[in-house]
Amino acid sequence: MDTKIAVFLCNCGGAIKNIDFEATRERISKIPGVTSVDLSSGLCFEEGKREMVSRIREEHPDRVVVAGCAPEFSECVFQQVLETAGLSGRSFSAANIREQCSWVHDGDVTGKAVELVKMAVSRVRLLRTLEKKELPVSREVLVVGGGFSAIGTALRLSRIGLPVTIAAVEEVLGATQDGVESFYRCDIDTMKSAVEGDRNIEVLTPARVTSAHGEAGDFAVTIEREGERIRRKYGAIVLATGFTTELSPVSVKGLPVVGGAGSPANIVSQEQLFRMLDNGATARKPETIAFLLDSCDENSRFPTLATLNNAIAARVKWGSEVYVFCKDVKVDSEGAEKLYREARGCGVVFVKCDSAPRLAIDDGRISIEARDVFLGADTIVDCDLLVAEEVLCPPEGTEALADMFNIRLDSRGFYQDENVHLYPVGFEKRGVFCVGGCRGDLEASRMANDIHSVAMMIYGLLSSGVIEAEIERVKADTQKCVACLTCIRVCPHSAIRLSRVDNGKEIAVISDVACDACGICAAICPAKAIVFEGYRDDQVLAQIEAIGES
Amino acid sequence: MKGRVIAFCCEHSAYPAADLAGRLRLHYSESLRIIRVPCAGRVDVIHMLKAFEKGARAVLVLGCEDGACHHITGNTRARERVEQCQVLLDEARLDGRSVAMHNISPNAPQKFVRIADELVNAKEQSREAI
Amino acid sequence: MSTPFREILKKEGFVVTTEVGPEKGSSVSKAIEHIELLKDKVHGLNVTDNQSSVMRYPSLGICLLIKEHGGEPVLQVTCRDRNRMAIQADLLFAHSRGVRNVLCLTGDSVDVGDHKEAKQVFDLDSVQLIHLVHTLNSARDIAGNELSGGTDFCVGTAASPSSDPIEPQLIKVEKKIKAGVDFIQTQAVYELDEIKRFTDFVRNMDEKVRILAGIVPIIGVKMAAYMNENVPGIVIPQRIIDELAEAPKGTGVAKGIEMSARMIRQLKEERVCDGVHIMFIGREERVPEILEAAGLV
Amino acid sequence: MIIAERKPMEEIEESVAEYKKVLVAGCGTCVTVCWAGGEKEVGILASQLRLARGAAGNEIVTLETTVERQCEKEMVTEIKDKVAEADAVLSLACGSGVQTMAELFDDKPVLPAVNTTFIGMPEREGLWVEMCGACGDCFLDRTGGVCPMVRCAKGLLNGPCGGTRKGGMCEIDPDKDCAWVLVHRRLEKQGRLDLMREYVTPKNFRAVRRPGKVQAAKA
Amino acid sequence: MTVALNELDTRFKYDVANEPGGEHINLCFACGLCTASCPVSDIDQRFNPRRIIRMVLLGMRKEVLSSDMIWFCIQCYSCQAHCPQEVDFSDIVKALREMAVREGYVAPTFVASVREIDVFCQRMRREMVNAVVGSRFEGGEVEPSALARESLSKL
Repeated sequence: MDTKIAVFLCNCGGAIKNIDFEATRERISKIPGVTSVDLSSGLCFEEGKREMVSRIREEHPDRVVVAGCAPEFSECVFQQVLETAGLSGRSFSAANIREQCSWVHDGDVTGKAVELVKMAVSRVRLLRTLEKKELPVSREVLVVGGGFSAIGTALRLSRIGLPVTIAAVEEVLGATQDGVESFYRCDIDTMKSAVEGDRNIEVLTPARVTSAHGEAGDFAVTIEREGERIRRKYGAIVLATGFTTELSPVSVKGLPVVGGAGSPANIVSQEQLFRMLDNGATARKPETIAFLLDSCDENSRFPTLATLNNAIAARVKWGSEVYVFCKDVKVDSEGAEKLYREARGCGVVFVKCDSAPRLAIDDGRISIEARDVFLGADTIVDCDLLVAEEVLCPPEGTEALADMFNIRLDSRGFYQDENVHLYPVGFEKRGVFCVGGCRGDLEASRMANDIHSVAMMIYGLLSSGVIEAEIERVKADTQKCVACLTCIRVCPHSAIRLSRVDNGKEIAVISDVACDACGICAAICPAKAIVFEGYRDDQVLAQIEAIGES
Repeated sequence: MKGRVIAFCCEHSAYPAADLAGRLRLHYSESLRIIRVPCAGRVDVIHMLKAFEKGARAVLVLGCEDGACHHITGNTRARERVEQCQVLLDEARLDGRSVAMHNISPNAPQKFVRIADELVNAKEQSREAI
Repeated sequence: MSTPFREILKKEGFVVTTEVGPEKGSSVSKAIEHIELLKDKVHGLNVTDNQSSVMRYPSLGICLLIKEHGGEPVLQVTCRDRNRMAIQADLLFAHSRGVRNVLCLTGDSVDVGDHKEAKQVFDLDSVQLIHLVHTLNSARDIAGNELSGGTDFCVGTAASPSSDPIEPQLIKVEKKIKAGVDFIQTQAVYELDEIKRFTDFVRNMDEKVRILAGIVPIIGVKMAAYMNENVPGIVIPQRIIDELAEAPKGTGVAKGIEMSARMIRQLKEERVCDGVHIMFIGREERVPEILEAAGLV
Repeated sequence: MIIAERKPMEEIEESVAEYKKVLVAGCGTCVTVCWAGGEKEVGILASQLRLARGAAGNEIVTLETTVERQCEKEMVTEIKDKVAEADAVLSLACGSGVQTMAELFDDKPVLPAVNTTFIGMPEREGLWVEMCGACGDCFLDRTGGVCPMVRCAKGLLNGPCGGTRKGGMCEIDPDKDCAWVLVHRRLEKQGRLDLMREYVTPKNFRAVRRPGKVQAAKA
Repeated sequence: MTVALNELDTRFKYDVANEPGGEHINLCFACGLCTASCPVSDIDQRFNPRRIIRMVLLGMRKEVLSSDMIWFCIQCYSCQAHCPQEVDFSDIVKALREMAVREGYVAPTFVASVREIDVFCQRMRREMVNAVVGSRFEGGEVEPSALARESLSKL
């Protein structure tokens, strides 16, 4: 039985002026398979849609083409119309005769419009409908990490009703922030006790994720804790492994490595200085303190905050003279501008230098030489205490987790590639998210934002307990697939795996959930085994064939 | 379809850019035919070759900007395929320059029009030269 | 008539050899010049075998010329161009004409030479080649057949003491020594320590094996950079490059000769190794200057 | 797996220059996996031929097919009707497949469209490296599972040549590992370095005397 | 020349901050709008408000208070109007001048002289503008030095 195709032509309320719709209708109606051509001047209006439904019910077409505006606006509208009229939304194709024809050309473009409709007709003729299914998912979420962002995420997810497991490599939660909460500007104790009282949250420490596979809604994860192997199913994974800092290896004359073995005790990290200031455990208050900032790492949002806080505290508590050597003071973090003003107000001197300061150590005394660009002269200062520049680094194990979950790292080795389409907390692998310090230079307020957006995205994914998916939209032909692994290697969403099918043959199986329908696999398959419904080779080629037929 | 220029447009970038060109009433050659694809990475070498077999004057593959591909590697794969296709055309003693890959963002209608016009004009000139 | 090389190796003295490179063509006049110039100044003359995979006049041919002119030839044999049958036949012929010294080498890949499309043979490798020479010495071929007359070759081989990593190289040297070699010529070396370490390694295995350090004079900063970059197994230290850089323009060759001679003196005086093998490719006529400067004549 | 590469277009075109109707036949096994002769490549070659010949005003008709294994007579027989229809067959299979076709259809020219290069494995997507030289005398047990016959540029059996580059790379290609450095690393890791110290006698080239033949034990 | 910060008077900035008008000196973040908007800087680049503040913040007490520069300010308050941090440079200059007198860097009578010059300059300006204002619709050529000689004779 031949496919019956109904074509609806719409002039968009008269916005399409340079197409002769009568002539178009006449030429379209001659295309084999086209059983009806209707003219409308407002198909997307309520009346137009009603009319369309009734025409489809009268004519019983198998497929529908709408020629009018860009599918960006109309596609979902008309797919709904089709479904109301009892057809599948997949029986539809649009001919964009407005944005890509009428509006970009002068004069009569009826000929081109007819061609565009023909292209749409030839594609729609070959469309197959797909079955939609609701796949059950696990509502449990695994949060990897044991710091502020991990605990915060777990609490937030638990509050919206999702059961959470926290797996952290540390002995106890919050170990990194313990005792230095105000340095990290978080109230870890309160959060920890909230976790303890939350029956929705299970804490596994010290625990390491050792393997993971599967896809959104259905990840199989193995966690190792003290020799014990725990295997669980999770619906979503949140990576919240934080960052570590390294003292930057500034070249210092007569000093092996700053922060390394043998480096003087009067070179300290931000956290060390914070502790000194906090517990007052210093025999003699340093008269002069120098801070180094952003001379080798531009990503210094967090170190800038630490510097400002510590500099103010040192001025206020110890009355030390404080110099901060930096290229720029980066104040785009929450509250940083205010802190910077406060620091200046209390007498901290910021020395803006255009090249990295030169350091020398003589008899335990540290001198810093730098060019002050505003003074236009070199300055030299001897200090009792030097706070070394800190560079943020991804913690150990970051790469292993990235491999496990098939996600990419950015150029500095943190989670989250610099791709705008991934949103700040998502990945190319659906169902895996990251929050907080593990995606780079973040401070507390931004971590809080992350936590909220991740919770929202996971809620959207898992809360209903099912994920709706079209079945086999992209599929490898059992007979043709030679299991060459090419598609598995190229899939950016790691949606393909090798699997034994009914006849015992191992072939590429594409997950309906993880697949994001890009078609890279279909284009590269050397056996032409992968079929991508809607963009099958024959569907693409049919459109090419239809071009210029008239 | 003698003389048509076929543009495979990624629905995340070039296709909306083309729509925006329409909304801004920017004009380009009438010979351009747009085929919507979910990602430039879907475009296969055979699609380009068949277009030439059908008489296309030129083929464009338009994908997302570098580093901003909706499918991470789709645009770079598309570029590799276009380069492969250029070699195949040259081998067949046709002009490999008739197929080109460009990166474009969805909010760059002017760039879309410029790319389309440049290719159409270049091909027109080379036809005259022959 | 010069003393057989094997006898020289057995004595206590400092052994000196150098090279004669066959020309690319049927003319042998230049080779004869070099033979005449060098034959009485050194203990042995190595003749390269299609060196750097560039097809030339055969090594065996020049070896016979050296014999004719009263010199002591060392026949270089590589595994690249001949299978086991051809190599054995050549060796029998060489022996019948009085050639008594064989240097067993792997040979460069054809990829670096002037016949890049040729089939490279490598039917044997250098360790197997050493075994083969000993088999012939015992009047059998390597298929086990008895020969109507055996050979009596003195066997040498080469090694690269500056290779990185060195362990696989040393394992191969070990295999070569086990197979039986009388002497080892090294790739060009510039650090005494390196030669020392290598000599110790070899002497630990077999103290009878004599070690001839490879000497290649460096005549310019550019040459040094090129060799460091492109010649595997050679490391020219920065101090040599610095010294060359300070030499006035046009005195590069003289400087190279001076530095090589200094090195040879040190090697000899400090008894680091048993001798040297001087490779001054393309400047054979200036080898006597090195010998003179090193006090070897 | 057998690795092949497509021949240059010029060579292919010349071989089919006198034919009007050509069957382009792919093979669904090794050459599909190494992107040289599967259904996708068949389509590309056929299209390219049509374009080239069309531009030259000498139209060619192409038939396209892909056989599961061109080296199996039974499987090749299935396409006999298509072969009959064509003036010549352009086979994208390895040399073995081409010869099987040629033997079965001995009245038709069967022309190779790929160069069969080696037996190898994919190092990563789209890159294959040689692993085995089919010498008929495997001694991988003594080399830590690294074959110096093909992975060493000179096929040396007793250790590296003197040309190993810094860091253990091959003398003739700084991008390739020196096979003997790999052997050393592997054996060292397994504590079996003594194996490398053992003398390996000259290769027995009689193990595969051309043409090679393997007779399975009678079942 | 390298400025050794330890040898400077780090109290200086607090002393200035304690003077009336100098209270906000520490807030300067060296954006340079003061210098960019200063009419004196325009004709003599050695006069650089940002640099003067910088010197105070680093503790260069002697250099600042003995400097000729603090006397070049004409108190036009342009810097003060532009400053995004309300550092109030014109008022700081007043404070610095007070300190210079108090600490003996200048004679108290010198301040009166500068004040006299300021007043005289304003009168001079008035005379000169007066001389040309009649021709303001024609907009003819003006030769300021000749005009000054003329105005001076009137004063």
